[in-house]
Amino acid sequence: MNFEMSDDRRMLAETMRRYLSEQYGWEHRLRVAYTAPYHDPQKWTGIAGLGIFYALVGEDHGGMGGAGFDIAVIFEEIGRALCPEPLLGAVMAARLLSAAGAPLTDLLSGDQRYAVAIGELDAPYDPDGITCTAADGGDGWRLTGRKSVVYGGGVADHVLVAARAEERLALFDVAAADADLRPYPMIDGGPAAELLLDGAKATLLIADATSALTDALDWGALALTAEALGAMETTYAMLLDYMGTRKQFGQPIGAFQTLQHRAVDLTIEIEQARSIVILAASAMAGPDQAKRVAQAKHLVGRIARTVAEEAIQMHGGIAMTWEYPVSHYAKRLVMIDHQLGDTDHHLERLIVQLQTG
Amino acid sequence: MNFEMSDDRRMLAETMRRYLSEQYGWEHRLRVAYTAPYHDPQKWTGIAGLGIFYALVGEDHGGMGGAGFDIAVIFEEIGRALCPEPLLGAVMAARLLSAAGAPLTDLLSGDQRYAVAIGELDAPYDPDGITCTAADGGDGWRLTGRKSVVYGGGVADHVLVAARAEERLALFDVAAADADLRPYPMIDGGPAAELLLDGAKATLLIADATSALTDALDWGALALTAEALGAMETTYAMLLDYMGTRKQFGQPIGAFQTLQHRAVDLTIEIEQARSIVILAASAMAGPDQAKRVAQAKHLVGRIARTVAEEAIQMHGGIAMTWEYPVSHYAKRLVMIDHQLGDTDHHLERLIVQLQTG
Amino acid sequence: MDLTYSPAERAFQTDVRDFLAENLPPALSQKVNARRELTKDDMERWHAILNARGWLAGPWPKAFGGQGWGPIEQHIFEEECCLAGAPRIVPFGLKMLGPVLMKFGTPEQQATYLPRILDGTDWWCQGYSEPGAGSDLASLKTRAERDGDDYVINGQKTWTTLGQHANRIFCLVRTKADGKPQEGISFVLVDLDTPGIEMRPIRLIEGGHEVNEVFFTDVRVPVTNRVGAENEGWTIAKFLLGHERTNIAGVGFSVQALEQVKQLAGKVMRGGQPLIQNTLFAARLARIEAELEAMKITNLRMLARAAQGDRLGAEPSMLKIKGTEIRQAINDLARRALGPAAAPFPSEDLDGNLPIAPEGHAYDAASYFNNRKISIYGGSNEIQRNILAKGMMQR
Amino acid sequence: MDLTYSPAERAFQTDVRDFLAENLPPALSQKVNARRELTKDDMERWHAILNARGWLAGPWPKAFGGQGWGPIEQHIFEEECCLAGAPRIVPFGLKMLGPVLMKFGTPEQQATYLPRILDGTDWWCQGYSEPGAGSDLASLKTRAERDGDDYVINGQKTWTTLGQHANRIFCLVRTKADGKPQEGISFVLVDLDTPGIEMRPIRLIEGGHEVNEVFFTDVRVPVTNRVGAENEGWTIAKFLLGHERTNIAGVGFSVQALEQVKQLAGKVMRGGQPLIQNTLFAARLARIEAELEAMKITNLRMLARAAQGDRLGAEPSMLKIKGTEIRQAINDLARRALGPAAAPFPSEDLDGNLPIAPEGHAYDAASYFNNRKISIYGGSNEIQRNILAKGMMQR
Repeated sequence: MNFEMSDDRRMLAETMRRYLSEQYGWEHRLRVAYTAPYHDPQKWTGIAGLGIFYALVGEDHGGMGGAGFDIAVIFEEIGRALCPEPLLGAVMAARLLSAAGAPLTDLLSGDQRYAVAIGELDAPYDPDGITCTAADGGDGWRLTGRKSVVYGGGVADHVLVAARAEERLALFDVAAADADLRPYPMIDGGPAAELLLDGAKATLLIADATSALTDALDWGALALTAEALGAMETTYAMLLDYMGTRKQFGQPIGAFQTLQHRAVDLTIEIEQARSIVILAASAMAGPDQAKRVAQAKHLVGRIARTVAEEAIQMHGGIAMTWEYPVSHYAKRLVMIDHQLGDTDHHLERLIVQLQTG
Repeated sequence: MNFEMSDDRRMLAETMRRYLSEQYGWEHRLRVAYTAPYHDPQKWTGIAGLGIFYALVGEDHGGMGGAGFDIAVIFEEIGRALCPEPLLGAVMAARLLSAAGAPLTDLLSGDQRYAVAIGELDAPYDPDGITCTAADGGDGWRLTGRKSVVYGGGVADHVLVAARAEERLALFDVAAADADLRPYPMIDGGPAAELLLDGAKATLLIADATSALTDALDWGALALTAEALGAMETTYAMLLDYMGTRKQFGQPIGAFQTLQHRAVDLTIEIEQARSIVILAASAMAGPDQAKRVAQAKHLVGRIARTVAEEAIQMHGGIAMTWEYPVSHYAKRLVMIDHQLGDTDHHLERLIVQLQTG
Repeated sequence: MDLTYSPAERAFQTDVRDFLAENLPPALSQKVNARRELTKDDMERWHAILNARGWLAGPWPKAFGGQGWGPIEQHIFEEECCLAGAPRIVPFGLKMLGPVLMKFGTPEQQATYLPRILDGTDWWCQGYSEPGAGSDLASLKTRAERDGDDYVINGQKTWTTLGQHANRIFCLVRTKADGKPQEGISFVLVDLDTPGIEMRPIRLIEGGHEVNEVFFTDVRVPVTNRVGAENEGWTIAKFLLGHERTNIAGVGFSVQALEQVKQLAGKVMRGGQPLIQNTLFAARLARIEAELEAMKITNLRMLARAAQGDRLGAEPSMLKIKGTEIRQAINDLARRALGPAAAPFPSEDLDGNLPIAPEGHAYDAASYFNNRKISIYGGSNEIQRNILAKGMMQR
Repeated sequence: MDLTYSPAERAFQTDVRDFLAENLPPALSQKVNARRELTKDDMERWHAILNARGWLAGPWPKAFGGQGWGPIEQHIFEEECCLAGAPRIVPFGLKMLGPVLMKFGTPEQQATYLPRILDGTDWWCQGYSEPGAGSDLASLKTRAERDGDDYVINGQKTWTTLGQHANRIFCLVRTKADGKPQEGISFVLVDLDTPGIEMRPIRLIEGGHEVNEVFFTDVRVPVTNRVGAENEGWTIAKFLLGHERTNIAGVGFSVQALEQVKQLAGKVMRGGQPLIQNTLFAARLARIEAELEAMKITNLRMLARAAQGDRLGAEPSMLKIKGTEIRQAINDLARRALGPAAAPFPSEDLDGNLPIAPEGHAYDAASYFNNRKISIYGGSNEIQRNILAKGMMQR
């Protein structure tokens, strides 16, 4: 039993953290997260240059990582710095391209950015409800339909799209040049896009993709829980700082017992979040992957929202302002629950497991 | 708009309160609630002698009350004193006998005690699931089956029993002398019984009783929410007292801000409970009865448990003892949710209304 | 026990409803219901419509151009306005300064300022909070030093809501440095055109501009602009804190918002069926609806007491706490119901040309974030709990 | 990062499991799992079985008859015992006085008392709390005055768990009246047969007899019965409070209890199907299960640090708070699952002759009420929050 990160992963985290703190300062982050293209292509290249993406897959696919904890340490740093770079697409695409047996060279080098488009307006979290269709009219596959809120969509070179080909759910590669992508920023910063498909050219990657998609969604969800964890820890550190310095009624607000107890409850919840992320990361690629990811995304969704709301409330007005970083951390912590299945969605997965297992 | 009780009801409450405080002191209550027959027949007669039961039904049935607020004021006093007398059966039986057009004279005078037996082990809250059967073999109706946790069952003269007669749910009167009743006390005090029916003689009261049973369950639930309200207010008053007197670390525990805020939250919740009981009482016999009762029982179920748990926790060890009344109030407040549908059961009724209405 | 309005109150309710149906411009109510920011023009337009009917200042005495509404009429009016999606009346002149002038102002001040509030000539804003003195008003530092017939004001105010639209500001300033913190405070009226005033926007969490900082550097204000006696501004501050509390529970907002969530949950699809059919979501809705129904009655109970002339003590603090918790919980549901469609940074362009959220819901997430404020401003819910605790432990 | 036990630890786990499968009497585990009160005989029987295997005092050094288990072995042992439904080891002699004597006792005291704890000759109970000094130990009032070679003890202790079975009690007493409250306290061992001692039962909320009050009137105890120096008992008290914390999260209890609730929810019928099929109930279960899974890891993380020799500061307070909240939430689920069948006052007669709850669940409601204690005793969760806050604000 050992809860310390291996030296490799500690170095990975350290590399990421140093780069983000040196190259992705708060003012920079705030500017690029809300200004088109809503991230910083140069910094993306910088991160790629550090070799970070090679940690996303295992040696058999040309990488040097690919375990749950590799994803977790990277995304914890992303969360800590509130970095808007669209790495989520890379994580999910790496799993999908691996499953397809497709080359990963351009993804791992960072030369090509990938987004993954699964959810639709009427089926945001559930591959079963996909209505986007694929047809092969003789001149190759063509996709029709709409994919909504594709994270990193507007800045991707490739979008991996889930669509129905006859009875089966298949996975396609759509080159950004062939797609009608409408980019916009997210309310918590960072790039997203609508993908409008009207007979768009596509390359078939996996003909029967249901299990690969489910797997990619799990890995994406794991990444998001780790990101939330990092963001919670930064938020909490800022809250503690503020409680120690901000005075009201002649004493630091941290002297008020009720705020003390509420802060204690937050720290306990954050420890619980850390634990469930560890558990999920350790379960990836094993038989409990689905259950542990669902537990993590469910629990972290609830805790992240609590931390966000309490951090704002306990700060008071200052945390309502754009200028003060806590407001942006709080937005990310709340909105992360809207990505790849919210706390109730994953609770339902757990309920089904309870009822059928 | 007027939120004051009418003079009649204020007198009713006052009469009840005075009688209980004079005749049903705490030591007495504690003794009779846990010693067979788990209530005090003399005091039952005493309460009847005050004419209280006449407030349970309207003039058209020989009473002089019968509105939601009549039930509410009586049961609030029962809750305040934690009185174990089995009045719940009288409330529900009064509705059922009225619906059947049967005489209420003995009920209103208190000469006969009634219990109502609807729930079964495998269908505790839901008349739909009743499996107890009724058959007319020529010598009158005979009932077979088991009714579980019949409140006041062991001390009743009559048990009104819901049973299936062919396809329909019917209501029968079973004389206690003809029934196999196995009495026991409840964990929070007061009488209950198992009713074992093995061809027991019965008189048909209502052949198609579904709506009458649903109505009686609503009235019973209203009574329980009012009882909980009274018990919460007493509990809260004892907590405030204790917070003002009990010292720890050199000051009254009520000086600790965290306990103050938690007590404030309780008082707000209790006000909310009072409001929803008022709303439900006002809606009885109207088109919103089912919805308002479900809202009240749902919300009060949740609040009562919170008040009970917080009252114990904030008192500390003393409230864990049999000797200190808060422990008994807490038990009642928690266990009241096990009668006539718990907080989730009534939430489900509300969900169905939302989804179909 | 009677939970219904009197015939006269019901008739008034019908009047208000009819008036709103005829006179509330759909362009405004759509904007309000879609939780979008209103322009200055929008707000002034609605004020003018109400003023034409004499309802802009319903609770003001008739002598000052109001209707002399009691708490129940005021409640009915506000609730109907909420349900119809009318813009909120901007409160600083009408609900705050107006009553202050009527109680503490000189006849000249009343004659000068009250009509200008009604006809829209003056847009007032509030100079109370300061950096470093949020809920702890008595510690304010902005000072006004007497110099002949003027005060010279130096300092900084913050959280000045809609100050960007205002031409005047009423301020609490320190006119005496020694003594108890509450003792040396005065209440003064300041023209925002006076040299030395700078107003800077504060951008809020969701990106909107609703509040401001105001900087005072050697700002000269005639002593005649003081309301009430010198150094006795704390009395006015306390009067104001106790005054505007009839709509403190915000029940109307919650009712309207819950109705919108219900409709939204009937449109949004999840797992092949409308979200309302999802048990977990429906449970969240049903739970909040029960709390809101209780809150309505809690609110009416306190209102009935106020209407009878009872002086409410700490009770409005309950309404504030529970009322804001319920409103925020409903905002949370709306955001939640949208799923990923809540994620885009709201923009009219996106909403109009490429709608993602169902119509009227593009700003729901922004509104959820913006409404975190309601449990902070006007005395945070923690301060309200302190107030209640004080009352409770003294019993 | 490795969440699994080492091969040696796994082998030990297997040993414990095998031992329990062979040696834990089913009559005992059924009683434990049905949450019924154990008799003195039950507890002594289990102690003797463990002692025969040398596992009664696993964490004790081998020199004193233990196994010298580290935190992980101790955790494995306790968890397996919980899962198997073994009775808890009565902690007062084995986990409290034993370690105190090893650290602070004289060789004579060690030689006299330690073997008697192991072989069951002595049943110790604890004289710490007093009426009026629950979580505030330093304010204790029971005084011991020196008279020749004796102390003469007068005062009252309370919450003395299982005192009715004990023949000895260890007490904190005041041996000096002046100075700081912590300074004048001593730790003494008292034979309960000494004249002047009266033990009275305290009946608990659910009706059980588990704790007692102990009255001391001129009780003479030889000075040699003191452990440690005079007036330095506070050091021992603090040592003890910091010592017995490996199972503070009670994860094993929770895992076992949750498993029972799952099985119960598969048996109990509601609306024509097993309760587990009810979405609202299943949601409650799934939520707690996720929290418990996280708690297991939180617990192991702290355990791993302890095993590495890290001195844990305030962290065990987290385990106490969250661990008890989860246990109580599971108890709540069990009670809830039973519906009306939770209502009867539990009795063996009813349970045996006329079962109402499913087998083994007649005491679930009583257990829910009894377990409200776990967030109160051993330093209430409020005290734990104070401890954590102190550590937190000092960072």
